[in-house]
Amino acid sequence: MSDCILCGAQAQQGSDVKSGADVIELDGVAYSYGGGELLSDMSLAITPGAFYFLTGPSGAGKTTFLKMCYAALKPTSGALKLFGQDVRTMERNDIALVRRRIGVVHQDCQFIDHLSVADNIALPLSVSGQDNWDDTTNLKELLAWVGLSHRANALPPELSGGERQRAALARAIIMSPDIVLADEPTGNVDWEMSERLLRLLLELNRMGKTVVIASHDLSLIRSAKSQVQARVLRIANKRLQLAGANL
Amino acid sequence: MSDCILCGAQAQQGSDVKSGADVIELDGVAYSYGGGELLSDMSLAITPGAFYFLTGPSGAGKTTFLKMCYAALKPTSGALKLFGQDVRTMERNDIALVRRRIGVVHQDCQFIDHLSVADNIALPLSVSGQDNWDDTTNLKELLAWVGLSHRANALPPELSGGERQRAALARAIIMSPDIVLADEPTGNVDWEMSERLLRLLLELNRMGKTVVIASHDLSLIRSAKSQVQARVLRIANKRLQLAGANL
Amino acid sequence: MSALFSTLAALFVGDLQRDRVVPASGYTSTLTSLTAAAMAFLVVFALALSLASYRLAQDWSKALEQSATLRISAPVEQLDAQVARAIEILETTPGVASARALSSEEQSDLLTPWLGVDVPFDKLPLPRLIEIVQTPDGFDPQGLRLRLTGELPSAVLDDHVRWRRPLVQAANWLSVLGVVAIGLIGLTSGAMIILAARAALAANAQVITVLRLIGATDAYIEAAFVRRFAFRTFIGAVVGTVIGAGVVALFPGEEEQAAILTGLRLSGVEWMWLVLIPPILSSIAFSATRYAANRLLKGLT
Amino acid sequence: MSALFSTLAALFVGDLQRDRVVPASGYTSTLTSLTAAAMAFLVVFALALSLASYRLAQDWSKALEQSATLRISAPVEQLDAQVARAIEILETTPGVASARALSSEEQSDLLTPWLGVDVPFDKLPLPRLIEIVQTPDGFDPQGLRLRLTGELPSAVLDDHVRWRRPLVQAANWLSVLGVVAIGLIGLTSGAMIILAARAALAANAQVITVLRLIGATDAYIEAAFVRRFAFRTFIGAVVGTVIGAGVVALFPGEEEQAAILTGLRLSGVEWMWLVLIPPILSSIAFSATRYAANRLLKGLT
Ligand SMILES: Nc1ncnc2c1ncn2[C@@H]1O[C@H](COP(=O)(O)OP(=O)(O)OP(=O)(O)O)[C@@H](O)[C@H]1O
Ligand SMILES: Nc1ncnc2c1ncn2[C@@H]1O[C@H](COP(=O)(O)OP(=O)(O)OP(=O)(O)O)[C@@H](O)[C@H]1O
Ligand SMILES: [Mg+2]
Ligand SMILES: [Mg+2]
Repeated sequence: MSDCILCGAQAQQGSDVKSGADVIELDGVAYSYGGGELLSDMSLAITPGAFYFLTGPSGAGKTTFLKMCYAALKPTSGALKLFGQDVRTMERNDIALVRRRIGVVHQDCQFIDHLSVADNIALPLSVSGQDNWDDTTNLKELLAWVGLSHRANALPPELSGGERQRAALARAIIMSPDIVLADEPTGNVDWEMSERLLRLLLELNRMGKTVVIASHDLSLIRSAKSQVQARVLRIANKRLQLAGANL
Repeated sequence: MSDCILCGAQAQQGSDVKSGADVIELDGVAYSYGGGELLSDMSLAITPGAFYFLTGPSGAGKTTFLKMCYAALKPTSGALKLFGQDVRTMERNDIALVRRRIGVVHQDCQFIDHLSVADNIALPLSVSGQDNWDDTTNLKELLAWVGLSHRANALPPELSGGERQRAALARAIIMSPDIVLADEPTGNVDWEMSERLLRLLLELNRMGKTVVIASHDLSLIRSAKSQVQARVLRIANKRLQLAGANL
Repeated sequence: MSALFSTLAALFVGDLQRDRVVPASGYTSTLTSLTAAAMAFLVVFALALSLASYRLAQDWSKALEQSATLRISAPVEQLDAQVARAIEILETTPGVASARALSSEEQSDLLTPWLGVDVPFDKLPLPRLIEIVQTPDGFDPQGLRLRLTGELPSAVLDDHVRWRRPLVQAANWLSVLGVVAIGLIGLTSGAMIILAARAALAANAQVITVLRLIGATDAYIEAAFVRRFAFRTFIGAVVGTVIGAGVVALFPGEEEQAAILTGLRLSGVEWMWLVLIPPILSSIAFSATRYAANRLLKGLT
Repeated sequence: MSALFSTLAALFVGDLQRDRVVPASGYTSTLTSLTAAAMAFLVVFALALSLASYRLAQDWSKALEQSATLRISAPVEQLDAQVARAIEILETTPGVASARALSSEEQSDLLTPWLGVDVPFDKLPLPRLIEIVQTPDGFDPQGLRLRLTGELPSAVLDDHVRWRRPLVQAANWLSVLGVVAIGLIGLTSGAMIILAARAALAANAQVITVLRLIGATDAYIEAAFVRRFAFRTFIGAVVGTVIGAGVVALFPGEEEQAAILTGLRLSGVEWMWLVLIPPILSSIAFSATRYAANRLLKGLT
C-alpha cells in the first residue's frame, strides 16, 4: 500500500523533511499487548503532506496504532520507520528528539495541572530550548484560533471537556511539527468547533505537514474529504484497510 | 418551565420515588466559578421517568449543570432540590446517600486504577453495603451489554477510550439508580456502539428511571427522539432553553 | 484503654473488602512504615539513654549523700566531748540528714590502702572522723565552717566529693534530655506521618473522587485510609522497636560494668516501656491520617 | 570536591524556567525537607555524643595510666633497697610504662585528708609507695603479684582504680556507637529520601508523561526533579543542623563541668564537622533522586 502520488499538498512539503522520503513507514508491523495480536501485518507508507483519517470500531487499535507512530509503543514485530529512522534502533534520546517533530493530541488530553493553559501550550517550546520564541503574538493567535483566549490563564483542570481538547490541539501544533497525530480531536466539541479545528488542520496540511486523525465522526471525515485529498484508513480484523470512496 | 405531563415513561416510574414529586427541581439557579456568572436564572422541574438531552456549545456549562444535579457543585444562588431535598441544607453524608440514587457518567471517566474493570463497575454496590449482591449474573450481563466481557479483568488504564466510556456507563447504572446523568457518554464510541448505549438508556427510562444526557451528537439525539418522548434542553447565553422540534 | 483496644482490634481485622479501594502498596506507605520503624528505633535508644542516665543520677546522688567528713583533732580527753558537740551542731545544720562518728575500725580500714596493716593505728594520736549524710540539696559548706570555727577550732570540714554534685545535675539533665528527645521524636514522627498520610491521600485523590462520586460516605473513605495507615505504622513501629531492643540488649548491662555507668541496657520492668511504642506511634498515625483525610474530604464535593 | 561544588552551584541557580514544570510545593517535598531536617538534627546529636564519649574515653584512659600503686613495708634500713628492686621488677613487667617512688611529702599529702596535719608522719614507720604508670592495655595484676611475692613478700599491689578499665571500654564503645548511629541515620535518610523522591515522582507521573509526550529528554526531566529535591534536602538539612547546633551549644561545656563528663558540647574545630552535614545529605538526595528518576523514566516511553 503506498501513498497516492497525486496528493496535492506534497508540493509545499516542509523544508526539513527529506524530499520524497516517507515520514512514517510501516512494514509488516504487528502489535500485541501480551495476549493475542491486536494489530497484525500492517504495511503503509505515509508521504510528507498526506492527510489521513483512521477509523474503526472502539477497541480496534486506533490509539495503539497512533502510539506506535510517535514511538510510545514499539511494534512487537515488523519494521516501523519515522523520518527514515527505524524505531527499533532508536535510543530514548532519539525518541525525544523525533517527538519534537511530531505534534500529538492524546485521546485523554494530559496537561501539567499546575501550569496555566497558556504555559502548557507553550511548553513544547520551552522543552526544546526555544524559550526566547516570540510567544506574545503567535501564542495569542493560536489561543484565539482554538477559542481559548479568555481561558489562557486558567489551570487545565478548570477547563471544560471541549476546551481541553482544543488546548491539546494547540499544544500539538505550536512547534509547527512535520506530523500531526490527533486521537479523536473533536470527540467533545460541537459541530461548529470541530469544523473550525478541521480548518486549522487543513491549513497545516496545506503548509506541507502530514496529518493523521483517528476519529469515528463520519460527518467530520466527509467534510474533510470535500476539502482535501484525504485518505481514510480503517482498522478491522486486526488489519489496516483503505476505505473506499463510500465510507 | 415545567415538565410535560404527557411524558410516556411516567406511568412506570420507580417505586421508591414519591409519585408525582419532581426528582430534580431548579428554581432560579445561578452558578459562577468566581468570575462572572456562567449560568443564571435557570428554572426547571424534572419529573421521574423523563428523558432529557442537554446541548450547547463547548464551555457553555453543560458539565457544570450536571455537577449541580448530583450536588458536586452547589448553586451560587437559587434553590436546587434533589428528590425533594434542598441541596443547600444537605450535609456531606446526605449527599453521599443521594448519590447512591444517581448514576453519573463523568465526562473524563474516572476509575480506581488498581482495581479490575469488573471490580470498578461493581464498586457502587460495595460502597453502599450491598456486597452480597449476586454479581455473577447481573454484572456479567451488564458487561456483555456494554461489550466489555473480554476486558472484565483488565485494569482501567488498559482500556481504549470508548471502552472507558462504556465501563463508566455500566458503573453508573449497576445500582439501578433513579436518575442517570451522562456527560458525553458517546464522545469516543462509534455509531453502532452509541446506538447500543442509547438502547440501554432507553430501556432504563422505560423502567421509570430519569435520564439526562449532555451531548453534542445531533444524530444520537435525533435517533433518541424517534424512540422516546425526549426533551432537548439547550444552554445558550447562560440560560436554559427548551429546543424546539427542529434542533 | 478500651479505645486503644478497639483501635488495635480495628487494625487487625485484616484486609477488609472495602480496604482494597486503597492501593495496598506504594512508595508513601513504604515510607510510612520506614518512618515509623526509624522513629521507634530512635525512641528505644532515647529511652535507654534517659533511663540509664536517670539511674546514674540516682547512684551519684547516693554517693554524694555520704560525701562529707568532719575531722576533729583534740587531746584524747577532750575528743569525745568535742565529737558529741560537733554532732549536735551538725544535726541542726540545714542540709545535713545525719552525722555519725566513725569507729576506730572504720578509720583503720580507710587508711590501710595507704599505710598497710603494719602501722599501729591505735597507738597514734589519730583525729576522729565524723561522716555527714547530706540531704539531696546538700549543706552550705561556708556557713557550716563559720559555725564550727567558733566552738571547735580544730574541726576540719572535708567536702571532697562535692565536685560530683554538678555531675549529678548533668546526669539528671541528660535524663531529662532523653525525655525531651522522646517528645521531639514523637512530634517529628507525628509530623512525618501526617505528611506521609497527606502525600498518600494526595496520590490517591482520584480514588477518593471516584468513591465520592459513587456515593461513598466520608466515614467509609476515612476508615479505609486510616486503617491502612495505622496498620502500616504499627508494623513499622514493631519492627523498629524489636531491632532497637535487640541493639539495646547488646549493650553492657549492670553486671559487667562498674557502678558509675550502671549500663545502658534496660533492666527488668523497664523493658515494658518498649511495648508501648508501637501502639503509641500507630495512635499518632491514626489521628494524623484521620485529620489529614478529614481535611482533604472537606475540600471535595 | 569539584563535583560537590558543581552540585552546590546547580542547587543555587534558583528556580529556572524549566524547574517550574515540577510543582514547587507539595506534601512529599515538605516531607523531604522535614526528613532532611530531622535527620540532620539527629546527626548533630549523635556526633556530639560520639565526640563527647571519645573525649571521656581519652580522659579516663589517662586516669587509668596512673591508677596503680605498690606499697612496700620493711625495716627502715632495707626499705631503699627493696624499693629499688621493686622498681627494677616493675620496669621489666609488660604493661608498665614507668614506676616511681613517691617522696615523703607526696605521701603526707595523700594522708592529710584522713589524719590532718597534726600527725607526725616523719616519725612513723610508714610504708613506701611506688606509683605505677601503665600502658593503655595495663599489666596483668595476678602475674605481677606472683613475681613480687618471691622477692619482696612485704609488697602489696594496690590496683584500686582498675575497675575503671571497663568504663573506658564502655566509653570507647559509646563513641563507636555514635559513629554507627550516624551511619544508620545516613542510611535511613538515604532510604527515606529515595522513597520520598519516588513518591514525589509517582505523584508527578502525569507531569513526566506529558513532558515525554512533547519531546523532553530524560536529562531535562531528571534535572528538574533532581534539582528540586537536592535543594529541598539541602534547605532541610541546613535548618536541622542549625537547630541541632543551637541545642548542642546549650549543653554544659567543659568549663562548667568536672573532668569526667567533659561536656557534651562540641568544642573548637569539632563544630566544623557540622558544616559537612547539609552537603552530604543533599548529595544523598541528589543521587537518590537521580536513581529514582532514572528508574521511573526507564519504565516510560
Ligand atoms: N496497556 C494496555 N494493556 C492491555 N491492553 C490494552 C492496553 N491498551 C489498550 N489495550 C487494549 O487494546 C485494544 C485496543 O485499544 P486502543 O486504545 O488502541 O483502541 P481504539 O481503537 O483507540 O479504541 P477507542 O475508539 O475506543 O479509543 C483495546 O481492547 C484495549 O483494551
Ligand atoms: N473549576 C473551574 N474553575 C473555573 N472555571 C471553570 C471550572 N470548571 C469549568 N470552568 C469553566 O466554566 C465553563 C463551563 O464549563 P463546563 O465544563 O460546564 O462546559 P461544558 O458545557 O461541559 O463544555 P464541554 O462541552 O466542552 O464539555 C468553561 O469555560 C470552563 O472553562
Ligand atoms: Mg482510542
Ligand atoms: Mg462538559
